[in-house]
Amino acid sequence: MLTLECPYCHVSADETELTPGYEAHLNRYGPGSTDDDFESYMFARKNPKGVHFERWRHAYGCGKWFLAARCTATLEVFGTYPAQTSGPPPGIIAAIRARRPGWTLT
Amino acid sequence: MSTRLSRGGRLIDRTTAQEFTFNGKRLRGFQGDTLASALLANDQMLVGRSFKYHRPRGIVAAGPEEPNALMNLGTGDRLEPNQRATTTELFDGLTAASQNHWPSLEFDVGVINNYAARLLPAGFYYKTFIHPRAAWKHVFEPIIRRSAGLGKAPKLRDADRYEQAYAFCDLLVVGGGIAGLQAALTAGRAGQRVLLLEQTPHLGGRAAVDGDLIDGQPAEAWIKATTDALATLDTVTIRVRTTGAGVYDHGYVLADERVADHTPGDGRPKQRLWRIRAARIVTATGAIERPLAFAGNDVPGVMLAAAVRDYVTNYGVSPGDRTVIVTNNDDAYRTAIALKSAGLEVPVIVDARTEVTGDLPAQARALGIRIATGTAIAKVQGSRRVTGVALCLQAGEGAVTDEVACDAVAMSGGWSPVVHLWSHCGGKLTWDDDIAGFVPDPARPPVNHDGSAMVTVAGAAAGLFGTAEARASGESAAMGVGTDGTRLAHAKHTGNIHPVWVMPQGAAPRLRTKMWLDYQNDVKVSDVQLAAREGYESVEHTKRYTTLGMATDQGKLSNINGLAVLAQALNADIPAVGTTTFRPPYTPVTIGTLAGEARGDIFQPLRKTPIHEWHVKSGAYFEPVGLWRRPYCFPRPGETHQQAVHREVLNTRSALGLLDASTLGKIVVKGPDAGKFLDMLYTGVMSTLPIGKCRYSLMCNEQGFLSDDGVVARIDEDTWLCHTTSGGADRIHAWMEDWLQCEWWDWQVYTANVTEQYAQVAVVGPNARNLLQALGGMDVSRDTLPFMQWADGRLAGYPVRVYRISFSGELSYEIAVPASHGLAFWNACLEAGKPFGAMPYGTEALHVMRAEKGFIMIGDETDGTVIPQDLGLAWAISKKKMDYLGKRGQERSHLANPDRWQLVGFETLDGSVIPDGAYVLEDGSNANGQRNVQGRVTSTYPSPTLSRGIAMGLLRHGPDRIGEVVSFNMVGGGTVQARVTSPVFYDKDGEKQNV
Amino acid sequence: MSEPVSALGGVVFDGFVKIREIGPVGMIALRAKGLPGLDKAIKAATGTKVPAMRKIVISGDRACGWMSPDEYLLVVPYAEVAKTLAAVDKALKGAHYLAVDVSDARAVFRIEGVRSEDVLAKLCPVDLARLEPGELRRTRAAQVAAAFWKEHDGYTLVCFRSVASYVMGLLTHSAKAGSELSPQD
Amino acid sequence: MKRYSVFAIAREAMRQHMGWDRAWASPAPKASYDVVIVGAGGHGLATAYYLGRNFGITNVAILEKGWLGGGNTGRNTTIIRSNYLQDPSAAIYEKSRSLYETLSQDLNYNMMFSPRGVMMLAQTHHEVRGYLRTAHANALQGVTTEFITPQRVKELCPILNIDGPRYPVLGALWQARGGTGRHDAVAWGYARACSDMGMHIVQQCEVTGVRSEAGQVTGVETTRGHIGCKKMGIVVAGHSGQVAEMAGFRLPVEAVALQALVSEPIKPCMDVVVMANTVHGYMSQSDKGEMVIGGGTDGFNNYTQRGSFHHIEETLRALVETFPMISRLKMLRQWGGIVDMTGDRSPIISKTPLGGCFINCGWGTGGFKAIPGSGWAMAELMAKGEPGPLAAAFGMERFREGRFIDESVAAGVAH
Ligand SMILES: Cc1cc2nc3c(=O)[nH]c(=O)nc-3n(C[C@H](O)[C@H](O)[C@H](O)COP(=O)(O)OP(=O)(O)OC[C@H]3O[C@@H](n4cnc5c(N)ncnc54)[C@H](O)[C@@H]3O)c2cc1C
Ligand SMILES: NC(=O)c1ccc[n+]([C@@H]2O[C@H](COP(=O)([O-])OP(=O)(O)OC[C@H]3O[C@@H](n4cnc5c(N)ncnc54)[C@H](O)[C@@H]3O)[C@@H](O)[C@H]2O)c1
Ligand SMILES: Cc1cc2nc3c(=O)[nH]c(=O)nc-3n(C[C@H](O)[C@H](O)[C@H](O)COP(=O)(O)O)c2cc1C
Ligand SMILES: [Zn+2]
Repeated sequence: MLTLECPYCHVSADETELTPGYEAHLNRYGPGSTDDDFESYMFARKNPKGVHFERWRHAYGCGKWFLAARCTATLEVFGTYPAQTSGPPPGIIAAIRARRPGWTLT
Repeated sequence: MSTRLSRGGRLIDRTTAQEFTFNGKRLRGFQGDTLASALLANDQMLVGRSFKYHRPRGIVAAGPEEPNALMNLGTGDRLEPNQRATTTELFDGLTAASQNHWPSLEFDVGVINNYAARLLPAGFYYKTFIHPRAAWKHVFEPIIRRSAGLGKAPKLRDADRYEQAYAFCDLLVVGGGIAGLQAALTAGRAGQRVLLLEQTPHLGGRAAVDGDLIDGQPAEAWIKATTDALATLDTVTIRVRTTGAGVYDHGYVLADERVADHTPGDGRPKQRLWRIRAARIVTATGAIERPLAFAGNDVPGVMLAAAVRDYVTNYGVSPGDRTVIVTNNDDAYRTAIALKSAGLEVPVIVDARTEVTGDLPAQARALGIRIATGTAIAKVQGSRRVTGVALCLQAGEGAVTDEVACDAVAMSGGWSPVVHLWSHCGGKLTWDDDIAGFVPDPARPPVNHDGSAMVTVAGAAAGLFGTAEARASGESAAMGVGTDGTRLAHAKHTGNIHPVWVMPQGAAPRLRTKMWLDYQNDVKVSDVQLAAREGYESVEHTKRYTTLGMATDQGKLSNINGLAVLAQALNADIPAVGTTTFRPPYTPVTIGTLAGEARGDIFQPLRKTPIHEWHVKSGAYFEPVGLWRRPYCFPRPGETHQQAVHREVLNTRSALGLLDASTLGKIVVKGPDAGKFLDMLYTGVMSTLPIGKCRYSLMCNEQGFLSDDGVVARIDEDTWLCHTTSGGADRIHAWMEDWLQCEWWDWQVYTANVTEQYAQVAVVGPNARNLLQALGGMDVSRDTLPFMQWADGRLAGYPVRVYRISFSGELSYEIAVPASHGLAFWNACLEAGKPFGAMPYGTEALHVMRAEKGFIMIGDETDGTVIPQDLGLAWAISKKKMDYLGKRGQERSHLANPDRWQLVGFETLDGSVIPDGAYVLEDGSNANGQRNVQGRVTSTYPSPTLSRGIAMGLLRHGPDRIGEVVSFNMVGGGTVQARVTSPVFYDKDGEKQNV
Repeated sequence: MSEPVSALGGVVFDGFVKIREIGPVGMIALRAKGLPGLDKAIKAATGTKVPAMRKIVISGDRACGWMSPDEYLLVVPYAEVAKTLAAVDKALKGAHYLAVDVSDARAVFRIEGVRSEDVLAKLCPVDLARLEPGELRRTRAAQVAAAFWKEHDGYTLVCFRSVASYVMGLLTHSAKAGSELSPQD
Repeated sequence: MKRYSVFAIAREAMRQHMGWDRAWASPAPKASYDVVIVGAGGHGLATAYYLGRNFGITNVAILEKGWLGGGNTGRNTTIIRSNYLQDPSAAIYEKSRSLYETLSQDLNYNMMFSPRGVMMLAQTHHEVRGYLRTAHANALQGVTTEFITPQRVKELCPILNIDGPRYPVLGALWQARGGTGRHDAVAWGYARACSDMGMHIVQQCEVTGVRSEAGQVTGVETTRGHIGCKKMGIVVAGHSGQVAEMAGFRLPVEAVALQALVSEPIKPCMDVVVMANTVHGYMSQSDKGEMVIGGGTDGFNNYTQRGSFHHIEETLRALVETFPMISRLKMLRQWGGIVDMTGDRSPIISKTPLGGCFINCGWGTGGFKAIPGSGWAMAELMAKGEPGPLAAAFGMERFREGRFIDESVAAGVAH
């Protein structure tokens, strides 16, 4: 039963106040894109056992989508940040490295 | 015999007697008794039958670890099977009945399994009942199933109510013994918000019974002082009768509070489920005594040593007059001493250890109790209750050296720390030789959301069995510091245990088949050894092969002994074999409690339109649409639903129909980039829609599949109002926000879901305009308000927005009015509509009429695999646009394939109605021998207007095959012939809606 | 034209606390972010300042609540909604914002009595003891969305109109006499 | 190896059951095998079994990181049915179901296939239409199902509350030859048969890497050293993403937790399996008497075998409404498993970008019923290098082509 802090209203929200949205930082591939690119966008999901970046919506709260860095093996949360970012911010990466020395962003 | 002593019993109030019945017998106990202590007080030794062999079963324990004393508690709508007598507080009028026997507890035919026991070793059923094949289903399984289960299945709806509550704290302490109380006190004094849970009605745990001294003062006194001190701290909350049931990720803890179990029917909730978020958790859950594995250790009258003294000290009940103690550690001597001081006989203490030192044994000797060292029980005599024990050498194979008459046996194989809650969320264990048990490994705790240790363990739960250590560890745990038992050996109270896993050590097979590990599931030492021999070597295999530890006590008594026996059989050491997984709940939780308040009217939210109550009064037959309820039709007395639907359709087409369309989704989209945004969202172009006009359009998901449709109205320069399907409003609004927040966050667009702000009434039929004119206030003439336009104004004084749109093919207006006026407006329409034949209609009439017009319905024509192109809706897809959601998905080979099934109409040759879900047959069958098909029906109705069956469906190359006759399959066999037609059956040129 | 009616016509339940459905209450959803005229608009609408994150500022029969970084809830007398909307439009003319009347899309309840917290604690995953003064908390009440804030000797709770009778059912169940959350002794 | 029978038991009883053989051997791994199967769950073991039985390939190792059958095969609610909507699904699930009918005899191990009947309740008109569609499809697929009336539903399952009020039962899709089986026994029976054919089941042996030369698999790295192979089958369910990554490709799969629970055992009161998809819950009663209950999955990636508790609550709410009598039973134990969910919720039985490497995954919440059929099809794919008719539609290229096999269109949860 997760708790995640919403980076918009700073409520530390119960999992039941949130709706999950799977992998974060996807690039949308539209008309004209190659089959490979489209497949990677639609289906070929990152599914790591370890650090994972994912989308959540504070659906029963401020209604905002945000992103979380979470370990899928321990459910530790390294941090949450607004959805309007195209990649994990340095602060988050630092927080991850602090607890997962040697971890690198792939 | 077991009986009530003339004095003693710290928990009972002898001045308030309570009447109860057991198997119909009327018995008496006292306020403060448990059902178990009251039964023992009435010499009710035999309390049940075991699962597999139907062996006689007696009470073994005094707490939640009890495997035998399970009762059908209560009757009728308050019947509760498998209720544990040892944790059931006695109340006046309680009725209990024993389980799993026929015809009676004393005489149970099931016991033949016992005589056949040799033929029924662990896993015997995997090896037999194989032939003849049919016999399993028809003969063997029915027999096995009939003998399955323990308690009675309730028949009636539960009479009680339940509820749930959330709690938050800095520190959650589970367990109200010395360690727990100390932890709470320390944290409370440090100003932390503390919640302490105790499963029993009493604080203090074992100490009070064991009569320890706690820094100088008697346990009882220390407990009183401590609870008083806690009472003065307003940041500390203590909840008794509340079991910590499960520990989950991120400090989430479930607790089960028994509010009215002991006062049934007093109107309070029977139980309350606590959902707790704790920053940190201390488990001070104590330890559970282990049985010893000797032949006949399951005969009623054989009990845990600590339980025996619990009954004597807490309830003034003696399980026997002559009690033999059998042990491998000092702690059991407390029982001998307690019995002696209660004036009862202890013929002998059978101690497997060769030398016995320590002060408890010294005290026993001083009391003149005989101690037989290096000795074991060879066999317990008696079948329905203990009559004596045969002794032998622990080192030997069981040759009897002596026999002792007795009517009870108190056994102690040592103590197993209650590590369940530590383990639920991944806490790891280490083996502690000093106490011969698993203890939490502070180095490998369950982790919290921030990676820190979520749980700390204190007291006996950490293998720290002395009160001094209990307090010390409670104190440090409160500060989040775990005490590593294994590294504190010198100071540690171990009871000088010498591990004994089978008794006697060299017991012959004959004896091992009589040594019970799991009393309830009838798992014996020989079964575990068989599993090991057969290669079920993983402890998880052994568990599943023998069912060891799978009973309602979840192996609280049996697991450690069981895996020790397994380890010996594999000659591995115990830690290497490891434990099975600890799963919640710690003790079983009533399902009603977990369902909480959500039953009956508040089982789920039921969404109601402002007109809902009118529908109810008018006898509407409802259908669920998402969480909404919508009238399916309004049957009149004597009418079938279908007749009602026909009437509603014909009346609407010929005169005037009113539909409550309030559930339609309404989303306002506004901003400089709103047009551009809607162009991406819909397949059509919205940015060019003139102000005041409406346009029907489609939405697809990124796969390209059709997900919703609706009419969009342009309100002003930068505002649009999007209608969605009834089910779709929230989904589509979330979908819009998703794209705006996560993909196009630099676009200037705001959305608002105003679905519930308005009641929406569809006024449909030739008389629609007449009605609006009768209401008065707006010019709704053909020229001022032509088809696919909207206008704001007032009708009969109500502020309205009128959309001139049609989903039925008739002249029709959809009128949005503020919800707070919805019902009044609806009534006004009915009133003013009388002269025009106004009649309400439901969703089914709506469906029929749209089908007659060949309009698609999301969820009927679409099923998540259909694209607009399949439905002849290419016209609603803009060719000009570079991109829209789903466009790329639709470029994929399978979606672009010209052979896809496409929308057409079907008319049966005989006028009948094609069955729902029928497929269009094609010759031959595929490589898997399945009949080939080339299409299917998607909507099929008897058309009242055309008085014949009409249908829409998908057919390969359908539009090119108009006129062709195809056949549909029928489940019963046979086929229906139908001609392929245009999907538009009625008013093909759309004149009626344009008048 | 008829009088506007609230979702449940003002039902009342007396348990260990009192539950009342009130309204109709005027409510406007205002979506805007960092606009120059915003403070003026809100002042004009509710006579209050712009609330801080998760706060609601109350002045008499009007209030302004922070709903999200770009959304405010304007509470005004029901009859004043149209006027208020006009005022907002005037103040924010030309800017990018959205103001809509949602009065009829909501149901409003009062939970009154010393143990009001107990009722909310049964329905909402919220640490009520840590609720800040003047906090507007958006959350879940059992299976539906809700928002509440402390006011007088109790709480005001807002939910969607269509689920008003469900929420009344929840509140009634939770406020039943005898089910207070006080610990057993 | 000694055959199991009632006579064998009688004989053994005479000597305190001292003479039974091991059900399977625990050999140390050889340096290499013709075929390495990764994952000793039901699907991996069945694949190995049919490789031997149907194609005479027996130089096979099945590598298991934990204990055999300890994955989802050992933790599922054992519903067996084949009343699926789409042709490819119906074909493989029905093949599987029919293999289950005789599996106890084939394996000489009683896995207690119990065709007690599975009913899927229709509680909305939309669901009625969905199941009628399935019934028509099944009629053409050779799958025997029938849409039954509420009265019949009540006869078959008296403890069901068919009158709502919230969701009255409008009918049900009934498969009389669907049912349950003893999940552990399926794994154990296949393991015993594989071991009997001389195959090596190596437990406590985790695959940590995949070796290849020139785009062809040559072996695997394991916690017990390198093991060479000519062909490799990845059959690891929840961990498919991991092992695929080792083999150098990415799958359209997410690993999420799915939970189940059992009540305390009570006397038999329910002879059929009931699935109520509108409210999301399903229930059956095991031969031991406990109610076996399952519901929906979590919505986030998770490898912990622990789900979020609110799903348990949601499931139990639904079932108390559907079966009011369970309210006073108690939840005895709850647990979770890691299921592999694909883009269309249907499985993948496929060649992969790596030569000689094949994958079988994506059974998600519903693959126990598929174990024999999936093993059969996977064995054919691995033996011939090309999919047979059963596997043909389940290739992993279908996603980029948009050739979904979407079952959700008919029923909600697909166990
Ligand atoms: C709670 C629950 C309920 C379910 N209910 C049903 C139901 O009612 N009906 C139904 O049909 N299906 C059901 N399912 C689904 C079903 O259990 C699975 O689809 C099926 O068991 C998958 O079998 P498998 O052999 O593919 O996977 P598993 O049984 O999980 O086997 C995979 C094995 O691979 C091993 N492994 C993983 N990684 C490695 C590695 N690197 N090296 C070596 N070994 C590895 C694992 O340890 C595991 O033993 C349910 C699942 C769950 C979790
Ligand atoms: N000499 C020995 O061998 C030995 C062995 C074990 C215990 N002890 C005695 O145990 C005491 C140690 O004190 P302690 O506090 O650590 O243990 P304790 O057994 O005295 O107290 C544990 C308390 O936790 C409660 N509890 C257990 N599980 C719970 C749950 N899931 N939810 C709620 N409550 C739960 C129990 O009802 C009990 O009241 C000392 O008195 C010591 O003498 C001695
Ligand atoms: C069909 C089925 C029936 C079960 N019945 C019981 C049971 O009667 N008692 C029990 O303790 N566990 C029972 N379990 C749960 C298992 O003990 C175990 O929790 C599950 O297999 C998951 O394994 P794990 O908990 O070791 O991870 C059952 C599991 C299944 C799949
Ligand atoms: Zn938020």
